[in-house]
Amino acid sequence: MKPKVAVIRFPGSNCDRDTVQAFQSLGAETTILAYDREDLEDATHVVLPGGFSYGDYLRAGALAAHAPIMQALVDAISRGAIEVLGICNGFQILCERGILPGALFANVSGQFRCSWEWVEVLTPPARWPGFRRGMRFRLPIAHADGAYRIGHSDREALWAQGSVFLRYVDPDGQETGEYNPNGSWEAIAGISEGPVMGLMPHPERAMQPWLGSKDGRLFLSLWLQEVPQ
Amino acid sequence: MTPDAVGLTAKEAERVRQLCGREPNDLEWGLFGALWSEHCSYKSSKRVLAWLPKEGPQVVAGPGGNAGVVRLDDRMEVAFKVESHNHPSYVEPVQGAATGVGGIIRDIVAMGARPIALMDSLRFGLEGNGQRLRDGVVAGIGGYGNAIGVPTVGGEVYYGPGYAKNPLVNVLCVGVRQSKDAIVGASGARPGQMVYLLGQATGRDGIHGASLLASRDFSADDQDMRPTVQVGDPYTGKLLMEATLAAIETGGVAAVQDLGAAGLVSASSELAVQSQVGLELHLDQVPCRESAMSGYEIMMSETQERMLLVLNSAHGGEALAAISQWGLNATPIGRVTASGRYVLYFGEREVANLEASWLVDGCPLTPAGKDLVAPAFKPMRPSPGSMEEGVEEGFDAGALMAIASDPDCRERRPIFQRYDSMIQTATVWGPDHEVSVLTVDGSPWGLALAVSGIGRWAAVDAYAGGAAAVSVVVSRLATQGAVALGLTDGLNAGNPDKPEVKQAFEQMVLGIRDAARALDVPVTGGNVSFHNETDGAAIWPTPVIGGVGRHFHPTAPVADSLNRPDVTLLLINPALSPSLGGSVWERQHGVLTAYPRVRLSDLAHTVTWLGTAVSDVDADIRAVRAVADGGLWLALVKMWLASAPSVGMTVTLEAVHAMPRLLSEEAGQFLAAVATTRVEATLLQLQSNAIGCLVVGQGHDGDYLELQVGRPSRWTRRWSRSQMRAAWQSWEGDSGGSGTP
Amino acid sequence: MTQFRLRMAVTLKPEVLDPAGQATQQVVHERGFPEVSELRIGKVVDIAMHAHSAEDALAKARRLGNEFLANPVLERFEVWVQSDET
Amino acid sequence: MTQFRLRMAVTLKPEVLDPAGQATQQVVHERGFPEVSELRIGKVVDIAMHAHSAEDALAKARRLGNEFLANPVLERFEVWVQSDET
Ligand SMILES: Nc1ncnc2c1ncn2[C@@H]1O[C@H](COP(=O)(O)OP(=O)(O)O)[C@@H](O)[C@H]1O
Ligand SMILES: [Mg+2]
Repeated sequence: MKPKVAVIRFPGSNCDRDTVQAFQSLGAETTILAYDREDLEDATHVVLPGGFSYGDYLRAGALAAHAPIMQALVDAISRGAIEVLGICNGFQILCERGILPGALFANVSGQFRCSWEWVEVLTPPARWPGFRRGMRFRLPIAHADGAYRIGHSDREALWAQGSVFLRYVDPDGQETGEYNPNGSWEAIAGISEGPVMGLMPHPERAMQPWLGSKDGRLFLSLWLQEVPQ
Repeated sequence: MTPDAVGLTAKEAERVRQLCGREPNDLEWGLFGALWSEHCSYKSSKRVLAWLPKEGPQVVAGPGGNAGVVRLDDRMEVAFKVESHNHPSYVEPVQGAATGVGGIIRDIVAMGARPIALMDSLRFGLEGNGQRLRDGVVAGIGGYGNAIGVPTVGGEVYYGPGYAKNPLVNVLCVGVRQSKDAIVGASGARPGQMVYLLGQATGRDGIHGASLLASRDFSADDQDMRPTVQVGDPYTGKLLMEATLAAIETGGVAAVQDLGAAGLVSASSELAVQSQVGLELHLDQVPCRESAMSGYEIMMSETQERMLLVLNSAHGGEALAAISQWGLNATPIGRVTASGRYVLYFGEREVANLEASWLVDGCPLTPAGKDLVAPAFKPMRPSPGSMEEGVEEGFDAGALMAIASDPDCRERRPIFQRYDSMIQTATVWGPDHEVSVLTVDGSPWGLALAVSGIGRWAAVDAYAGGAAAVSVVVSRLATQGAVALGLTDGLNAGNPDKPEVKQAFEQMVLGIRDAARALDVPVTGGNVSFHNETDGAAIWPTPVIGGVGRHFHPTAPVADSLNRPDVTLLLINPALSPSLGGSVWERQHGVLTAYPRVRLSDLAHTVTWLGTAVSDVDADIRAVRAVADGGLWLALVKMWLASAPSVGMTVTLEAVHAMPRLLSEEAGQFLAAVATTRVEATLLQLQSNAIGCLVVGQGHDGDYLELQVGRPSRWTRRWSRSQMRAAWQSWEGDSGGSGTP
Repeated sequence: MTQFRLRMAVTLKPEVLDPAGQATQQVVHERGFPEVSELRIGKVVDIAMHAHSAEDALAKARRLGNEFLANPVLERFEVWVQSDET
Repeated sequence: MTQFRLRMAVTLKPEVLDPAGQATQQVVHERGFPEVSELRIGKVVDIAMHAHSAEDALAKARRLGNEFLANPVLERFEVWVQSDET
């Protein structure tokens, strides 16, 4: 079945257009869904894009987590009927809703940070076998609240279930284990559980060599499980 | 209410009475006070600004509207303007800067253009609370720009003593729109149409912000005059931007005007004048955030995130529907009339009845100087102990490193890393370059953007500083082979009632005029900020110039660094007798002398030649940079540090005037790295175009920068990459990275 | 119905690291407040709400805290009535 | 000396726009809490400090509020003692 990608637009989303463009450039049929819908139309793949939903007021993603469409998303996930990707603010929304474990808190610097980073696949998600352990992507981050945190009691489960998908690695490609652009626990950049994946970096911004990297093409293709073009 | 309570002079009050033919009521006095303030009326600058060239075949809209518009190609147009938010940023740096960003974005949106880029030009003091102010301002700009989703693709920051109590926050916004027959702006309103207010509910925010705060000098006892600070709300700003653009898209919008300084009175009266219509507004219908707001407060409020729309009858309904899609309401607050009168009602009661043109154009303007020629260049006594006087030859390695690590020169990563520079996925070159390069959806061409305005250069000779700012901007665009389409100028100065400030202002504008003419670029809009003066101490006149260029190959910018060492380093159009006037070096040594006059016709020549040379497929020119602050030296350092680790450089200079040669900041010079095999051809080309050139060095494959002075070399000095990087990134040593980048 | 004004303090759980609080504490410690041995930063939410009784208002506010205002992974909250007006 | 635990609420002045509170109020209003008629968000700072007396601690905390924790242009603060331990 050809994938049908739906990008959810919350009030204050601002990477929605970039994300639509990125998927369209991969040849995927892509539409925008409004946050106040109560269904997902016939989407096979749902993307929660980056941005500042509701201004990121209160906490990043907290208010969008209650949008009407989120119930439809929860239902579709439990039916196994959908694949979900949360990018940046989308990742924050998924955590706030409890769809992914943990929470994204203010960067330890207390500052927004926009920079190119290297991330590496730590645990390949069962659902997306194309991501192989040790695979590296050069992707930008742009966030103020990207420090991944999780309660003590849930940490073991996170490892045990193979949810630790992506981590930041040193810009020189050396795995020193010390490099950490935002103070995430274990330098975590992305989590995946079942059909849901969330990450802070922006693959949709890395689609062309002249923008700094085209690793985002490979990343999104693997998520779509389509042959990259 | 007395006229002087609203900031009017006795003479102005008399003029008001004359226009009205009666004694205005309190509300009316208030309206005049706001619109005849310096900030809104441009009374001290209008006649001077008229000197600037504003025409060109590419100009769609010049000064007068919310932003200038130039044509990129047959389909796409570019709207751009610089705006200052200096006074509010001093009072409250985070919100002051944030609301400045919001304001300039709304100006672009009001032209029917989608904002695609921001640039910021900042000035702070080095001592005292400079760092606190800078951190707040950067947080504010990032906080707003990042959230609304417009990338900040570049900017600049400089330091100087006068900015300590008068920080400058100038922001440039660039937007694009499709060429349409009907240009949206404030001029399309027709009688019978309805007037709507869109966005945030009106509160008592910023009442008198423009009329009193920004139109007077600061002094210690201004505390209680401070209005309720406006707070930026990028979330509502985003919805407002999208809703306005969507409404315009429907064809239902006849006129649009953003609410900024002096809020509703300014927006509505300007719209009335531009459309040559009358207006009838019902103040009690304005949605308010606070209870019991008076008509006066409603008219003067500077609550952010509001737009005034006039809808036409044919598609107005569609426009309203588009607006509600974005979760906002448009509230009808009045209608357009044929009477030409500007009438305000509160309930049934008529509370003001004027002509809008009295408010907008009635204020008596200060005459401009008649002297329309450049003031003579006054060579200054050389700086005490300067190389020009004593040290005729040789060089001082310590001084060079002090330049590389100077707060005016060092790397800006700690600042620009706090800005999202990549959103909208069009940023090919962002803030780590001196010229930004963007692709434009819907055009094979892209944009080159640059901003520059060094107050130090205008400190002694404002004419020279104005001309230099334009020269640097056009030079930077030229390094990309881009055609400069238009300029916007943010003019910052002290109290215009002081003769020396007025004179410097006029000379600064003359410098801008002469450079813009010589380089054949129109000035399509800008901003004036006077009264950057606290307790009698004023800033250096500071001309912030922004430039927009048509880039013919935006996905392949002309490099500003090297990945191969087989190059020869050229200084193109070198200074004839290099001067340290106005340089960082002088500021470090506590003396400022006059900045050199840019040789405008030589520069125009060089720019034309570069335009073809850099796009030459033979790629004779492997990398090029415009010389500005820090001189040739800083250009070399930046080119080298950005180059691949396998590239080293050896710079060779004559012993005579070696230091001025390295450190002169005369604009219009270019550092170019040319493939060594092609150097002869390039030199011939330059010669036949009568463009001066010096061979200043060679690339090599050692990972160091070497300076050799004298032929044969009498002094040499070598720096490793890590040494140089440590100097240029000297903010890294500061605690928590919050030093002085 | 009465209008109640409630105040909620949303704070990080004690075991959760508070980098902002730490940084602030360090600054104030260095700049003239050596006696400050701990400083943690949270949110305060002031709420006005119509309800039949204080208990009723508090119960609603608690639901609000659980569902919206606090992130259960890392935060906890307390809520109290500040005043009531009929 | 006694260790005092103080709490400070730093809130926006009532006339200052609170975008965060506004947006939050709108969402909670729509999503199950129509009775919430106002919601404003500020900071809460929990401070532990050694002092000779509660008055002494409060006085220090007020200085702390004025100099560091509240922005006088936009905010005001209240501070109170939560507990003391010897
Ligand atoms: N220095 C300047 N150079 C050219 N045009 C200017 C300059 N300053 C102001 N203008 C023009 O005057 C008009 C009014 O400016 P301003 O009041 O700042 O507009 P707005 O209120 O929309 O920000 C604008 O069209 C602006 O472009
Ligand atoms: Mg305007």
